[in-house]
Amino acid sequence: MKTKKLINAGADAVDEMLQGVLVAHPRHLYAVEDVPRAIIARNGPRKGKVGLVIGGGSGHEPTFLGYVGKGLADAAAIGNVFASPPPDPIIACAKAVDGGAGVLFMYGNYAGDVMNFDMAAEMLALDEIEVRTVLTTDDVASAPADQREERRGVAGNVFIFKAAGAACDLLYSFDEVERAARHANARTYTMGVALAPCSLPQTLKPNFLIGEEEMEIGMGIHGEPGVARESLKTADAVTDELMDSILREMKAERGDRVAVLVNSLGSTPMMELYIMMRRVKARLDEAGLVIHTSLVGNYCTSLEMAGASITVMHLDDELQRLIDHPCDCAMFAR
Amino acid sequence: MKTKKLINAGADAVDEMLQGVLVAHPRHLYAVEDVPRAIIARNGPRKGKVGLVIGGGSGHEPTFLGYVGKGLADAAAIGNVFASPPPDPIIACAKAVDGGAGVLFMYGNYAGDVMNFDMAAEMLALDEIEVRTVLTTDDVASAPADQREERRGVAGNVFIFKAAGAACDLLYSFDEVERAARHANARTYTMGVALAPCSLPQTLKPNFLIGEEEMEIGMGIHGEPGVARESLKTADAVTDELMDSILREMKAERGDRVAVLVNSLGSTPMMELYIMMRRVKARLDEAGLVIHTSLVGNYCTSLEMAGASITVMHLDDELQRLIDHPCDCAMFAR
Amino acid sequence: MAITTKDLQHLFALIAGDIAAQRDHLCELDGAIGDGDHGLAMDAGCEAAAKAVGGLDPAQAAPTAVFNAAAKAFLNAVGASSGPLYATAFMRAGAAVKDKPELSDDDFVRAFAVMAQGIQERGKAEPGEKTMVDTWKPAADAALKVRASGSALAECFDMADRAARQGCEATRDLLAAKGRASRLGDRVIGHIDPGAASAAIIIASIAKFARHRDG
Amino acid sequence: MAITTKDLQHLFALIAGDIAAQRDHLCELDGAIGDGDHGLAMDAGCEAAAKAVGGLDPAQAAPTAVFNAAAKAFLNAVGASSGPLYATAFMRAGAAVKDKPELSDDDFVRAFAVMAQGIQERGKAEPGEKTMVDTWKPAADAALKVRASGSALAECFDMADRAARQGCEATRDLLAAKGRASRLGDRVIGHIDPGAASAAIIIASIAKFARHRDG
Ligand SMILES: Nc1ncnc2c1ncn2[C@@H]1O[C@H](COP(=O)(O)OP(=O)(O)O)[C@@H](O)[C@H]1O
Ligand SMILES: Nc1ncnc2c1ncn2[C@@H]1O[C@H](COP(=O)(O)OP(=O)(O)O)[C@@H](O)[C@H]1O
Ligand SMILES: [Mg+2]
Ligand SMILES: [Mg+2]
Ligand SMILES: [Mg+2]
Ligand SMILES: [Mg+2]
Repeated sequence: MKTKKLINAGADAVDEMLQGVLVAHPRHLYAVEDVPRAIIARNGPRKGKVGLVIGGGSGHEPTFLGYVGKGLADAAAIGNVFASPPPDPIIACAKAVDGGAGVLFMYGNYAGDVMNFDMAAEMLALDEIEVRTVLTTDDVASAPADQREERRGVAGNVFIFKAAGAACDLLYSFDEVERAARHANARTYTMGVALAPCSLPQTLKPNFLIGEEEMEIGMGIHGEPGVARESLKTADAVTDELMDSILREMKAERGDRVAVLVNSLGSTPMMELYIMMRRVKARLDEAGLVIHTSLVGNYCTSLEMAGASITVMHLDDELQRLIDHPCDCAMFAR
Repeated sequence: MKTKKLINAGADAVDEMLQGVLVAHPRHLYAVEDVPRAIIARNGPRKGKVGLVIGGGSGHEPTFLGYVGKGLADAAAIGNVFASPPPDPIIACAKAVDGGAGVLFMYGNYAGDVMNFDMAAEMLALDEIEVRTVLTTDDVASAPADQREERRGVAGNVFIFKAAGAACDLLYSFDEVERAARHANARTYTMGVALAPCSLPQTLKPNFLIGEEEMEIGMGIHGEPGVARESLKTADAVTDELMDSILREMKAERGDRVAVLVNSLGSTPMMELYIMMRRVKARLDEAGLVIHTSLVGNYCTSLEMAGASITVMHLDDELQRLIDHPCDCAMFAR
Repeated sequence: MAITTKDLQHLFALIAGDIAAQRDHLCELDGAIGDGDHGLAMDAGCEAAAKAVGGLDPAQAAPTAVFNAAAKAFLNAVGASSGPLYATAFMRAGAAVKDKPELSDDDFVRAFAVMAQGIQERGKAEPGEKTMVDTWKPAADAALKVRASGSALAECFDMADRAARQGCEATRDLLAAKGRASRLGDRVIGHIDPGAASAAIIIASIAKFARHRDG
Repeated sequence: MAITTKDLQHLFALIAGDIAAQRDHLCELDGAIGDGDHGLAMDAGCEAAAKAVGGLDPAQAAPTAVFNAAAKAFLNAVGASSGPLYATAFMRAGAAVKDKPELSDDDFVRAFAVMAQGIQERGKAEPGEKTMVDTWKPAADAALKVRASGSALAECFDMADRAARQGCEATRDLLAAKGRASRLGDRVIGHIDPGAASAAIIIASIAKFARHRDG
């Protein structure tokens, strides 16, 4: 049985999507000439500002291209579905946003992305464009706490990119941008649960199998297996399980502020996300933590996968300022 | 086989969702005391302004409660999943937003909603609150053009509410608000296609059956059957079929401007919506029509139904101004 | 033997039980030509009505209060199409038996008939438009007619039940002119209207109630 | 008989065909412990490489140009993990045969060996970490060793093929230390690494190519 999708040829899906994005958001986005996978913010890059290039595989929309815009990322390099972009569009992005103050690469920590972005950085060095890299590693499920740098980057990207983009927009120095970006990443924690798979446009076949009554805790946003397969529980019990892991690591003190993201992996509707949000709030109340801002919806998806993730960013004064900083992206404005 | 959902008891889903909405968006929304299904904008209602009350069944999020806020609707009355709210929360909404200039009810044209909102209006008349009603009827598939007033209201709600809410915010008189709302509705056209059903939280069973290679053209946003069941086609062919119906009715002239919404019914991901958007643009170009603004994403859903709808609002100077008017809602800001 | 508040409490409990048993079946019928929730609406409404009615003190509450409590509870639990239709039905029944401490058989048949009328007026539907009116109207007509000929309550509602079932069954061949199904043209042919089906269940419950009383 | 640009064009076409035939199988392997796209990546990459290489004029393009064209095309078509790994492999091969108008058997074996080395360096992976290195490294070692003992090309790659298949099969019992699978702990035990499997297909294609030339 094939998954039904509103696509043309599966192999054309990513390029046709990008064409649709550009015609829908001409005031926000354009593509580098002859490099259709390099998507640039019309009003973001400018002289003296650190340029922020994000990127990764397609299929996570609105991540990554939805976060390109004034006050957030300056460009996104777009790969095939669930596949890192190759160096060429990354290089084109970096050149388009370079304002002479350095270019920061930020992306989720996956072997493929690291290799491609590193190759791009090596080639940019030949052109004397200084590139630094901050990997996002917010997925609590993907490695123990003492191997934080081994973790995957998932929905926490939204807050981490947002903080770094604000630092760039505020004309922080390259050193300061990098520090703020690492700081944002270090204080961001995500745990997810998947209920049903998605299908790649080229295969139209579910990318993993899961039982009718099962859920997968800690599943990756490309359907990579998680930490445990359990039988499906109530929304409150699932939320507790995710929040337990997050709170255990976060080590916040009563009175601390947080930013919260309850994110759909694709087909889980807002009704379910808000039911989870209600429980997140109860758990945060119990821990004496204050929600400064919250996002609920489709922010970092895996095509039509069913499931949700919870992200908590442990704010301090600086992160709060950066998260509150205005941004104006095609798919995200504050 | 049961659909997996992140819920607690199915019967509690709507109320728990609303609790989650309120804790996520305390700066935007509150519920009338003791009437949890009456959701009010913190900064919307004010003296001398026509109050705009929208509403309908749950399961369409961010419709309706996501469009409550300054510059858009003042309140939403929320029903059970796919069921009109009863008169009580409608009455509570009207009382909360009444600024002495009249209260406008706007909602999709469904028998249940009409009966409940009419009952509410009758009871409000006893309290000398003047209520008028403008039904949305944008679903081209649901009745022939000469029975426009019989049609259902679907995703076009977003633009129609937006225009009416802007008229209220601009302190149009009651007559003028009503006129603008009818005008907005009359120039808005939606056609949708469904690929897979959703399941109500209380039953967890698919609410309709559809073949593995089939699609349903013109399906309603509650899963009501549409105008034709066909075999699934490419995104371009489907988009053409929807756009043909819309363009045929719209009778626009070359150079006219439009607002476009490519909307997911729930689980259809942004990748597919943007692939459709690309074709929408090609068809509008062909017809010489100019996209003034476009929205692509989850705007009026049917839980996790798979499929999409296309809405085109045929702008004139007034509608363009109203659509461009700023708004600040929990789930929608311009 | 007059019908008391206590009897009406039993009646509402009986209806709630019978509807609950058919909840999924009613959802299936609604899934075919509507939005699949009619069983949920009727179940929630009848349960809320039975609960509200059951909470009344029979020593204090007259039949009119029973019907009014049922109306309010049903409406607030449901909304949807069925909410205003049944709430109006119950309110009309309440108005028809105002000031009566208990109901004669005539009173009861009249209350039944005004329920049908209330539904018809609220929904502005005529028989033949594939709605619950196709069940309620012939049932009410039958009850009134049989009662006018002097028959006992059980017989009145036996005939009402029969007419209801026929009316319901006949919706299968009708085009729909009201409600969600009205947009479907001839795709509704072959499907019973869900509201007509739940109405037939309720009327069957009333017939059971009447039989039990007379028997 | 030396290996010409034309021969290499045939080789890349052969590889692309063999990988295409296993596309879905490779996706399935990746679905178990990765993100399910390895077949798509390898198919797209090998097809792009074969097409770019096939477009070269054999009269103008030396073997180094073949490998460089393959590297570029593979990388840009794929990205992912496989893109940089195979692009680096092909670039190293291109560098190793720089200035040669055609390749001797020694040249070819050396090119093969530096491909394996390039993959290892780009991925910073050691054998035993459940990656394609577990296929490439033993295969390259075998080819070099057999060639040093003076055997013909066909025999070198027969042994390389055998070592590749063994290396690939052995990933089944390994924990993963690199790539997506490295986060899964012992849930990867029992599953072959998809990159190791595609590497074994490519090396089998090369063995076929060598057999065909010598035979
Ligand atoms: N105008 C009307 N008059 C009488 N009955 C109606 C009318 N509109 C709908 N109905 C009845 O309501 C039933 C559907 O009820 P329900 O499923 O509870 O509400 P909804 O349509 O809001 O989901 C229909 O089957 C029909 O019998
Ligand atoms: N650091 C690495 N060194 C060598 N091989 C690697 C490394 N990381 C991943 N691989 C190989 O890449 C394969 C996955 O490739 P592919 O599915 O195309 O990319 P992605 O993981 O980006 O989806 C793995 O099976 C493994 O063999
Ligand atoms: Mg991948
Ligand atoms: Mg309904
Ligand atoms: Mg219904
Ligand atoms: Mg992969």
